[in-house]
Amino acid sequence: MTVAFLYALSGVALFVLAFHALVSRRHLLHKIMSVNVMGSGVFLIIGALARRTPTADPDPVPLALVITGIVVAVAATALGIVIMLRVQAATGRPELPPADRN
Amino acid sequence: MSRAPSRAVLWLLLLTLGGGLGWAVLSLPPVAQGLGEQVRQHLQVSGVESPVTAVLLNFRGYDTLLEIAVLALATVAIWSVATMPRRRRGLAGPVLVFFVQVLVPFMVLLAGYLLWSGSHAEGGAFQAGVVLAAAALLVILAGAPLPAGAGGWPLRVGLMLGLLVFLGVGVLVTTTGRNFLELPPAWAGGLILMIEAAAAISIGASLALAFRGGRPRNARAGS
Amino acid sequence: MPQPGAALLVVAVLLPVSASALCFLAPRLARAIAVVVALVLALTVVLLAVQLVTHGPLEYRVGGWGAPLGIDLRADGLTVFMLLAAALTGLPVTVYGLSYFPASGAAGGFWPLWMLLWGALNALFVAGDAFNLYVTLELMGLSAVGLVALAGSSDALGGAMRYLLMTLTASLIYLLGVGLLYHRSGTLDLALLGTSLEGGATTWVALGLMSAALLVKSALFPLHFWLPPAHSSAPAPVSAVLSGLVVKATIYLLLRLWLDVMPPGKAGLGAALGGLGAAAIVWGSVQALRQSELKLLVAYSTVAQLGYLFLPFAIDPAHAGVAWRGAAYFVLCHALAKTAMFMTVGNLQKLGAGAHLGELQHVARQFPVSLAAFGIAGVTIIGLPPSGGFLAKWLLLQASFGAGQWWFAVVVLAGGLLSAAYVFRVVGLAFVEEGTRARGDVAPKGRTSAAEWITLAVALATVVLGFTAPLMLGVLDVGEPFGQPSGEPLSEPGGAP
Amino acid sequence: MWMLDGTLAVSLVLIASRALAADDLFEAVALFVAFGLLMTLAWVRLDAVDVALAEAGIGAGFTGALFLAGVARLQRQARVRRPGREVHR
Repeated sequence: MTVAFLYALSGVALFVLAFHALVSRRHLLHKIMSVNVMGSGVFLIIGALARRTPTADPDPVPLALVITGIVVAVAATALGIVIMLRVQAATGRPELPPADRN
Repeated sequence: MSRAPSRAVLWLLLLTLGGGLGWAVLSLPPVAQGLGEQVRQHLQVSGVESPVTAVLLNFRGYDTLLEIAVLALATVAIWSVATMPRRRRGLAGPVLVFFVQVLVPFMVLLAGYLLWSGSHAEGGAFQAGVVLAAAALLVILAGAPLPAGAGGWPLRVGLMLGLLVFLGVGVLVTTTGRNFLELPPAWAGGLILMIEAAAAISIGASLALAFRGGRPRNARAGS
Repeated sequence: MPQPGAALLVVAVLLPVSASALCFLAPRLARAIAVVVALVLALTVVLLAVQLVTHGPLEYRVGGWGAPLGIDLRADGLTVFMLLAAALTGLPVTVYGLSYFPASGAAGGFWPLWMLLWGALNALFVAGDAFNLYVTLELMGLSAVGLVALAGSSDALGGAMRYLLMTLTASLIYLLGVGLLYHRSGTLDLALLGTSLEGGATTWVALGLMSAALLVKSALFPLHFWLPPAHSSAPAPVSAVLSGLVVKATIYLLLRLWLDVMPPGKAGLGAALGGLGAAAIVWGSVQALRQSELKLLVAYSTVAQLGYLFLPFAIDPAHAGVAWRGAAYFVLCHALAKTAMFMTVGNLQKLGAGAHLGELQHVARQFPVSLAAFGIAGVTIIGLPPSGGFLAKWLLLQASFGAGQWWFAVVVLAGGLLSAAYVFRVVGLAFVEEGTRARGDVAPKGRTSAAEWITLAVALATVVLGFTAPLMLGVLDVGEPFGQPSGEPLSEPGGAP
Repeated sequence: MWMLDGTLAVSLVLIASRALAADDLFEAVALFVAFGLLMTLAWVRLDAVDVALAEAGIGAGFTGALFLAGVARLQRQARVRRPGREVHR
């Protein structure tokens, strides 16, 4: 096993861990943070596997994809935090309202 | 996410997910070429020397254009969801003011360096944009009020500059019979630097404003 | 040699994206910009359809590099059909928005967000690159979240938050699949993936992740948990776009992966999707019948109607082509019908009538035009002649008889009956005249507003679609998106389904 | 170097799990920033310096700052809020 696979597996663990936290944590800040960690896991898998080239330089295409992904993630996080604050202001709780309204 | 499934189902799902992903990753061949070779072959005509920058701003520039649209979108959405909470007071103190006076010009210089560096080594628009945003944050933390008219068009133009310049360059090259975003090799370096400079300003502005959490109170509500 | 007219593909993306920036820069002009751009965009799509019919499938190399290094845009009949569906829905929604949203106020955010959402939809339809699709998915999801939150109520904010977490998670899962596919095959281009991709663990895990992500985004039962809260709490024009277009965009993408990328050996997956689609039709319709709020009823109806779009996955491949043509036509008809229904709800709310089913009495006398629109749209949802919905379901039935899969026909017919039940429930209540008025302060009948006439026009369009099928299906068949010669002419529907 | 990479790969997962399990929000944010810095190190180890710069600036730095501001505002809102009144618009 090479370094690429080591970090890729670390990314898999991050992804699964964050998915668990996303489902089980109730506070919206935890949920938004879970999505961020999940993103880091995905980026680590994609970026680490780019290191499997025969030369010393990693494949630049996946790295460019990861940079794009990181910027999209911060944009989404900023929006998420603003909506979280408004949810708390409107309902008094920084949590998702119950799903069943019917 | 909502209806908490029973623990057993959740753990089964997680085990399947982890196991499947691990299996998928380990089934990949240990050595793969990817598109690295193709990128290297076309690097000379891309206008930059850094492969990652070449992919981001030239080969897959369309992705980056849409990504800058995502950043602009986040600002538009935040402005339509919330107004800036009122600041009670800044953290102004002599030490912070001193830091701001010394650090901010230095950070602007650093952003410029990162932009320039992105063409041949590590760096580029996003990194430079973050440094600009950090400089703006320091100013905000020091309690400086937003300049009068900050919600007006200068700020709006700054936020959209990256998207507009990127779109403009892409459309402009079509007048020479090229496809959208097909940068002429002789001009590619300069055009990319221009796009990155505009993008860095927009990224800096978007991030700094995102930190403030809403549209400026003096901005017209219709964002 | 670039194809003439292929540049229209990139125009269909750039036009709304730049319009969004302009709407943000000049909020006072936003409404005018949006209307002009909507008109030009509709014209662009019509020109694109003409180009397609005369020249065949189109391809455009953004940046001039070409796949695999660059990003290609592609359009066959299905692509242009979806662009047309977006334009036919988007144009009336834009005009309706003029009267729905006040000229000033926080709702001004509608214009840049809606333009960006339209741009994202078009970008998704024309994309030929798996990662480019990820960016369009994020663009689409985040603008939709912003639009839902626009309503500002605590329901809308909760719905937007749930939507945001769903869309981000699903996008990341999709991206993970794309990354694995790239590392497996060395390309992100869908067409190249389709020719070079071999089976094996990585491929199937990657395609499984991408499919699962798209199923969540498409709200296929039982993954629809996020849809009713978001779609029922958003402003009415937004609900129309979300129900009419956004959920279908991800089904379109799933279909693209299914037809163009997935290697053989997927019959089991197809059967599962068809089964879930059938369950969605029954379960969603029953839920719609149980609702007491009009907007939730319409939202659950969407959950049910989306089920039809998954049935063809389970059809014997030899006959699936006909089923897919029916499903595509269904997308168009349902988009317009749902738009008319959500607009009706918006009209009633604006004019002070309750959105609660119990308050619907006397509504028919006060708002005859809106109610007529709801009824006409209902005809398409049920699938009665002469609507476009009838034709779509006719094609689905034809495929099921051709393939000898009778259960499929039973589900289609049962879905029609159930939807008839909830449509007639609404229309019936609205016509109730006797009984005590629930509220004495309901406004008396005034002049019919422009918004009501737009609603009626959209509803009537679903009927027109019943007669324009040969033309529309002619566009759809260019390039044989469903992978088999569609030589047999469209057989005329003979009797009631 | 295997020791370093192995330790880094494991600590990434450990610190992320601590961050997501922390009930105190400030503690969670601090751990998240530390996680971002470890991610930066991992990118350096993978010879992806561009990504490392983006991760340090955006992932750890800016996202961390956004979370911190978010937590501060959550707590301020919780103190100020009276039932039935919107504070934030």
